[in-house]
Amino acid sequence: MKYALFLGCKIPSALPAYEASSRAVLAHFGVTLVDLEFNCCGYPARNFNRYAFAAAAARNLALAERAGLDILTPCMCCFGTLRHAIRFLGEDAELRSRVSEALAAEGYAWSGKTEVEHLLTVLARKIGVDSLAAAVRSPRTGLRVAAQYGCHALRPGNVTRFDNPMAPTMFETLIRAAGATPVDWPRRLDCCGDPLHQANTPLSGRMTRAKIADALESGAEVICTACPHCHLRFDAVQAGSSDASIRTLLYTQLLGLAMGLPADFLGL
Amino acid sequence: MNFPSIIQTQVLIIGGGVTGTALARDLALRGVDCILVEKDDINAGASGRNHGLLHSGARYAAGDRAAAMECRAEGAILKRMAAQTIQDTGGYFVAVQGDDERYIADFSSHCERSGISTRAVEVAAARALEPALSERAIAVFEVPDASIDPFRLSLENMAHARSLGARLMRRSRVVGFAREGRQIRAVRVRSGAEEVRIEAAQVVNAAGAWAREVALLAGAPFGMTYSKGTLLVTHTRLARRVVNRLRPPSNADIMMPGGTVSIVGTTSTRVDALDDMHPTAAEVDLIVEEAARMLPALATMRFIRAYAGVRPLVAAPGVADGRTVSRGYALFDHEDHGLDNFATITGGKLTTCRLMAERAADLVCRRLGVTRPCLTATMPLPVAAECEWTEPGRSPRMWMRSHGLEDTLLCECEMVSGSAVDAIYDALRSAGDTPTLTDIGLRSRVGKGACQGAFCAVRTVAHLYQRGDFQARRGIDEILDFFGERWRGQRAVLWGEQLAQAELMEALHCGVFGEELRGEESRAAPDADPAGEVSP
Amino acid sequence: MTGARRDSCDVAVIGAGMAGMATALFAAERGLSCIQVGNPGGILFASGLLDLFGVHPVAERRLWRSPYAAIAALAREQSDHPLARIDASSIRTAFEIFVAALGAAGLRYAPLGDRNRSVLTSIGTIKTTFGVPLSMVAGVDALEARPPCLLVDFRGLREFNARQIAESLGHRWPDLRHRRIEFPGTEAAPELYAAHLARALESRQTRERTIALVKPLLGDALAVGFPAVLGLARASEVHAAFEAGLEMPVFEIPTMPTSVPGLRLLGALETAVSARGVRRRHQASVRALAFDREAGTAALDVEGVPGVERVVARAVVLATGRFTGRGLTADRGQVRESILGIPVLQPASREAWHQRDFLDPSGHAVNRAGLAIDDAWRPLDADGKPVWPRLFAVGSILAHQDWMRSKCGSGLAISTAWAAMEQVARQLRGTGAG
Amino acid sequence: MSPALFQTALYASLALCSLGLVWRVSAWFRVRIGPDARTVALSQRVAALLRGGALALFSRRVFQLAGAVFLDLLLQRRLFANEKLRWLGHLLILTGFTLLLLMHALAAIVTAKLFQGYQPTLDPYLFLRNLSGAMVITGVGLLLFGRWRRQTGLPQARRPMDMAFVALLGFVLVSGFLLEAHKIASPRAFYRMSDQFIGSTDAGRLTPLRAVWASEFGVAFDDLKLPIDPRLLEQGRELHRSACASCHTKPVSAFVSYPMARVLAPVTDLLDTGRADAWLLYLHVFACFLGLAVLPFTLMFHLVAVPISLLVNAAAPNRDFSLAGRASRRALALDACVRCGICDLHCSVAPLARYLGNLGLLPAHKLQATAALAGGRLLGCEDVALRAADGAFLCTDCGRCTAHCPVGLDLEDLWEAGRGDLAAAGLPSPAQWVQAHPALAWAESLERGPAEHVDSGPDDLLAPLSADRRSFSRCVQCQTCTNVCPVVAHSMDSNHGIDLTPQKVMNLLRLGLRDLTLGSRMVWDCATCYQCQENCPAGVRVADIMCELRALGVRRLGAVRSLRESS
Repeated sequence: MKYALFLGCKIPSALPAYEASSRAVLAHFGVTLVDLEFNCCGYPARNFNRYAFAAAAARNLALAERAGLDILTPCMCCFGTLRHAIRFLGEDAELRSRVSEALAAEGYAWSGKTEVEHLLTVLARKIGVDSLAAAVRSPRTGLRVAAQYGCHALRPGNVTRFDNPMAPTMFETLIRAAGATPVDWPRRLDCCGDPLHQANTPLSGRMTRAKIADALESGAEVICTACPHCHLRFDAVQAGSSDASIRTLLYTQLLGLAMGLPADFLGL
Repeated sequence: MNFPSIIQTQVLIIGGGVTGTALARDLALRGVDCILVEKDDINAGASGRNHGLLHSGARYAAGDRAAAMECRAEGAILKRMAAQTIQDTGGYFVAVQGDDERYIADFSSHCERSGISTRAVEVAAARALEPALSERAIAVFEVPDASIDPFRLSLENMAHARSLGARLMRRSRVVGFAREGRQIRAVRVRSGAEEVRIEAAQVVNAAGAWAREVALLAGAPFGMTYSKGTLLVTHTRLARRVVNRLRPPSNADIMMPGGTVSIVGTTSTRVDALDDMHPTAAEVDLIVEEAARMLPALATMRFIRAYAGVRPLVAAPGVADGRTVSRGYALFDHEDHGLDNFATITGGKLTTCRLMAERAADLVCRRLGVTRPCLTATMPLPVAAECEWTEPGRSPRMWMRSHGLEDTLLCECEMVSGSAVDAIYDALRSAGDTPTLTDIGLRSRVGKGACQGAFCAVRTVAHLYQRGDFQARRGIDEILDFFGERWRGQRAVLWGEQLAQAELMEALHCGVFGEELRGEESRAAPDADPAGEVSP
Repeated sequence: MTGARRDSCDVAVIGAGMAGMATALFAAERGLSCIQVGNPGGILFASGLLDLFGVHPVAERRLWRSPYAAIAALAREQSDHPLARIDASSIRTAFEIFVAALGAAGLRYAPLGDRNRSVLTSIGTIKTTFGVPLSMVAGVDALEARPPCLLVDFRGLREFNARQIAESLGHRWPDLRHRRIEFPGTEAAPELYAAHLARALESRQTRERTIALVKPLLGDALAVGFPAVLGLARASEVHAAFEAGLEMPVFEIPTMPTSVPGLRLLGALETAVSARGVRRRHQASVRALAFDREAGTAALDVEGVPGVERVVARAVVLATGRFTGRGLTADRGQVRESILGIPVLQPASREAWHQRDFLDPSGHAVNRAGLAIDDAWRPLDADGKPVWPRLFAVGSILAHQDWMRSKCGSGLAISTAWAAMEQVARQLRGTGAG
Repeated sequence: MSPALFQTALYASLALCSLGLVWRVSAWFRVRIGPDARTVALSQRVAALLRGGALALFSRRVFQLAGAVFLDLLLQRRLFANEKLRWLGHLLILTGFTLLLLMHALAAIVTAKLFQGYQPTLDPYLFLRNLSGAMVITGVGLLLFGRWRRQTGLPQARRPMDMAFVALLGFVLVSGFLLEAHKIASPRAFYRMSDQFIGSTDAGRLTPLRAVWASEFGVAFDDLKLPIDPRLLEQGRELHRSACASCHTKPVSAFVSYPMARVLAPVTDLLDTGRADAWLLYLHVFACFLGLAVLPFTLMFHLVAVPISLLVNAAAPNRDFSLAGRASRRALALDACVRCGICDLHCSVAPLARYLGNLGLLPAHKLQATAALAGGRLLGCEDVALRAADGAFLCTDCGRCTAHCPVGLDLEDLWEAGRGDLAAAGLPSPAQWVQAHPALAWAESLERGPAEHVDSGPDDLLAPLSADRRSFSRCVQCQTCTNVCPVVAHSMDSNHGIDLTPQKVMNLLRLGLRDLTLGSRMVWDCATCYQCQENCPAGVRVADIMCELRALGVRRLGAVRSLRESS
């Protein structure tokens, strides 16, 4: 298995542990990751200009296509954005032609071949839960873990094709593979608040805190994430608060620990 | 309502349509005491069932020059005197391939002769401004058409009249006249279970399509034909301007932008009976197919409602089709019927309602010896706060301006707030009335949006219970009455998305809440036969 | 790299309303692999109450205490009604399995029994129904015994007014009282939404504050009714906490859609089918359906974004519903079946679709339009033959029923899904699988 | 050249340069970037520097500092990691220029003291001078070539002064070489020297020497008879050895100016007549003085700023700065940026700059805008300011600019500070400036505003769903979208009430009242969690429409917004 690794903007600068742990875990399963210099997935431009957003996303897809690779991203926001762009380009001929023009001006082209995968979809579907479980050396038995499904990967399901958007099971299955116990928490599919962090900080904070409180009330010891935005938001809100707090752990860290990978490989 | 059994007044007006209410105001402004009796509610007849078009007159320029000039003059007066009820949208006359070339060629000169300004517009330019126009359009003229809100006009006319001392009796039907010689001594009016006698010096019959029936009761028969006209309301607004078909008056040749929706029509069918006026599927199909030639989007548009009104046409012998009968009005003094204090004003058009009222008032005043002149052409109609809510697109703004903890939306489709309902309810209430949900619907956009009442009726009723206005089991009855009224307009447009909407309404109100079974619940009492059918 | 996406299964279920979910659930229970296509649809508009059969004949508005006796009467008098084709034991089994699956997904119902029950609604009517969520059972009991009872509502919840219910029932239940309270922490919100309150009550703190507000208002009440907002994913827990906190029976009253019980039902059903491995395709529709008669398979082109997914199935169940579910579409001329254009039994013209009176006791003719089927639940073509040997139809798309007036929506969905799935399994066994 | 004039010019330019340096360096303590920087007094910033410097010098960090001097400053490893060609060019310029400065310009002070018998016309000095000059010219050429080669289609940030200074530098070098070449070829210089050292200007007596200097030293005598008699040459060499050789080696080693002298030979006489040696010298020297005088105000100030910036970084690893330190560091960064544009190359939103047609997104341009804002020049130009603000708020803080910056600037810190300043100047992010007014006020100002806005494209490309009635004609008013909306849910428990709900937004669109939605809280607070869209039973793409409305809002409300109003 070989993918172009799309780290997005957040991971290298703010959460290098996610990159490290993803590389460590994927390497174990023989996944080769190729580094291309991608640009921003396009998400911020959605609020400015649909065309700019689609073109920025398409440029990434074109870069991957030129390298003959599908994209793997550990970021749910980038994942959803790229998938959205594929949708918009697919349904709007005028948009597509304008984007093609822009790409052509830089010598790029995207024919629609690039597939976009999230780290979790690769782990669960391409590598397979059984292979993951087989690699586990020190299962995290008894660890009660709340799975944080990120909105942008989960919904809309017809665009992201991540899991059943109403009743997903993938993340819990992956947590079980690491030997831990997934916790059922009512707000597991809620927004973490990160998209509103800049636009409306108090509202964003209320959303994050509601999730943390819910995870705690549901008996979780850890919120497990697979998106830098969700992860950093939980950490940031808890950093400045005296409320009860909960540990956050990236899924790759959870799995890596269970696989017996050294902590410093996992950015821990 | 609790009226004394005998009421006295100078003038009794029968009929609360655009003419009757304008007449009440006209008389009140001349210092004449009057009572208006209305068997149903304001504008319940044709006054509330038309396009809401303030004619420039161009429609009649070719066939009826007098009517055209009258429209032009009256339109200009209303634009000044009742500006709040009018949106000066402007209008297009549009011909499409296959339309009569001669008519197109002569159109502007006909208009010119009636003093109506027209301007030829390049078809491409017109389509740039109104993208909904058909690409098969071949000629476009601009005319000074406008849209007018007949409900607001009548409600404000009546509100002003009342502020000057006029009285309104809604849901009061004239059931008989007491004649004495050449005089009508009293008019018997049934209001609910009660009957009252109204003694008036003069009686004016402004009952619109019902004018003939009323006159018959008074023993003053005259000939009249009825022309049923059906119109459709779209889910979204289609164009900025009025769009008329550039051809001799025919079916479905006017599309009116009515605030947030568009109104398309009309048909013209000779009918004999007046009540139970339902738009039929055939009429609706005719409008959709014909109007789509001018505005193709109509073929796939979601319609939320159809309604049918009856044009009262004073009969010319031997004419069958209502459309060729004059749209002019008729004022009868009934003196040849042996009556000196009875008059009938009927026919006419929305655009000329003020003029009709003026003429009737002139007659009445002459008979009463009142010499004060008519003021309605020179005195602007005052705005009445409780009458503002009929205008589509107004309530969202009003709510966004006012909204706070105490003002929630009751109707989501048209965004009507609790404060609007309160204003309407309290205004009716302060006049001694018992307002119903249907009354509120007539005076606002409640129930007029996509859901046709399925959601807003429930919220409005809950709101009125909370205010203490509704008691006991009245709420459910009101909801069902309201649905019944709304259903009349929905039934003929139920296909596509609006059929899904109607199905949802029935699923909720019948499927989930079982409202059609009200009163039956006791029959399923727990002590009924457990083995089988619930015994009555 | 993206190719044309493909997938295959034993049974493809088209539709995700009550009938579609029941079909997918029963298919999975039988061990058949299943792909299900469709929007949340009708379940959102559900009340959480499971009707079986309540009114027959519709025109007489006759209510029945025993749904099974009513169905027996139906079978005698109107044998083409879909429910008349199913025996009582199948219906019982279907309901038991369905309700058990909901319970396992966290939505618990009272034991079903044999009788219809009467439930108070938010609009002040009394609804006859069959399956009642545990959170509403105390209301059934209270309505029977009519003890002093308090109804609570929340300022801002526009569709639910306790005063209205108390006024509407005052003539029969004089000790029904009402109080309005401010939902904790909603001081700035002019309008409230049931689902938001339900989720807020899942936090212990909000729950306790609410209980503390209600407790002083109880007076002589022996039961308390609330709008159906007592928790969403944690409904049982929230309800139990209210009963413990208020020390008396607490019941929910179903509200206007989209209601919390509807969202609960949707959540529970999605969880149930997801847990059973049903592959769901949300916000998707079937653009084309073709049959390979030689291979004995059907090919569904599922409209996704972008492009189309080809699903190959050995059997297909149409559970696409009526107009709201878009299984049927109507233009000005006629009613059509949306995917294949299967002939729809319907009135001759649009003028005859609806009565002039909305509440006409006989109901509207268009609501009895639908697909004709054979004994094996297979829709029939113009020649009266099955469209395809393994194409089945269930739920409200079937002709000869008016679920809204008969109060048999869930009953129709669950029972026909069960009955059809028996036929599906039989047919698939016949071809060497299942 | 008169020494007095030379001295005066030198001291004047030195004085100007020193004043300039003082002014520029003081800016590092004066200029305030970022709202937090406003809270720090000048004295605190100076104190922070002294404290930091002392801490670094008198601790183990001194080794890191030394390492930084060697690796970052001398070897320029950050640049090496980014662009080899540019590194090479830069190293050539740095080395060549340093050599020229020390060994040529300051020859009297440096070279003559270090090397006995130093004469500029002797090898290796002659060769080395040419080599140094050639290095500088090659280096500049490489930099210009590199800049040309990586044309991205986007203009690179630069100031007019930058190019002017490069031109001046070129002029100094070219004039220097020309002067040297002319001196080599000049018969006039030959006669002046022979007069001085041989005591004769008699052509006949000097004939043998002339023959040698013509054939071996490139002097272009116009009256020399050719071919030259070898005996004459022999004679001349004798004379040369006695009179000239101690100061002159053969100019062939001047591998730049000697060929130039050969080329100039035909016009040498003319140049001599025109006293070219004098005015070339003037030009060369005064160009140098001019360069010196304006140096603090040109790109060359980076010669001062970059080393200090690198040392400051080394002194405080892990970017561990006090607020006062950060404040000074931001100001320093404005000077240390050499506008190399490497950040632009790696910027992850650079493609957006192209697609949006807004260069304000690019880091190097952003830095200029930041400097302009700090200098109070940005707000004067509303257009530029608005674009700068748009750009600033599209930055994703990916940190690639910082990671690649060859001079190690902490650009992310600058961007954050810059956004703070923009917000304080009335240019906050769209989400914030839109929400400064209620939706109704925006709608009303749209009505009052110009009917047709200057648009970059039609609405239907920007917002195709919200412009199409079919997008919401299926809505059945069930409120599911609102019921599942977390933003509405979380807006009921405080003073952050929401103005509209998703359903109301959809209804306003259906009613044709789109302008009423563009400035609404609901639209701008939408978290795009897609619950509404996922749950909609009618398939209405609620969240997609929300995104469209924001894009439309940025454009349409932006057109009726004025800076004055929003600040």
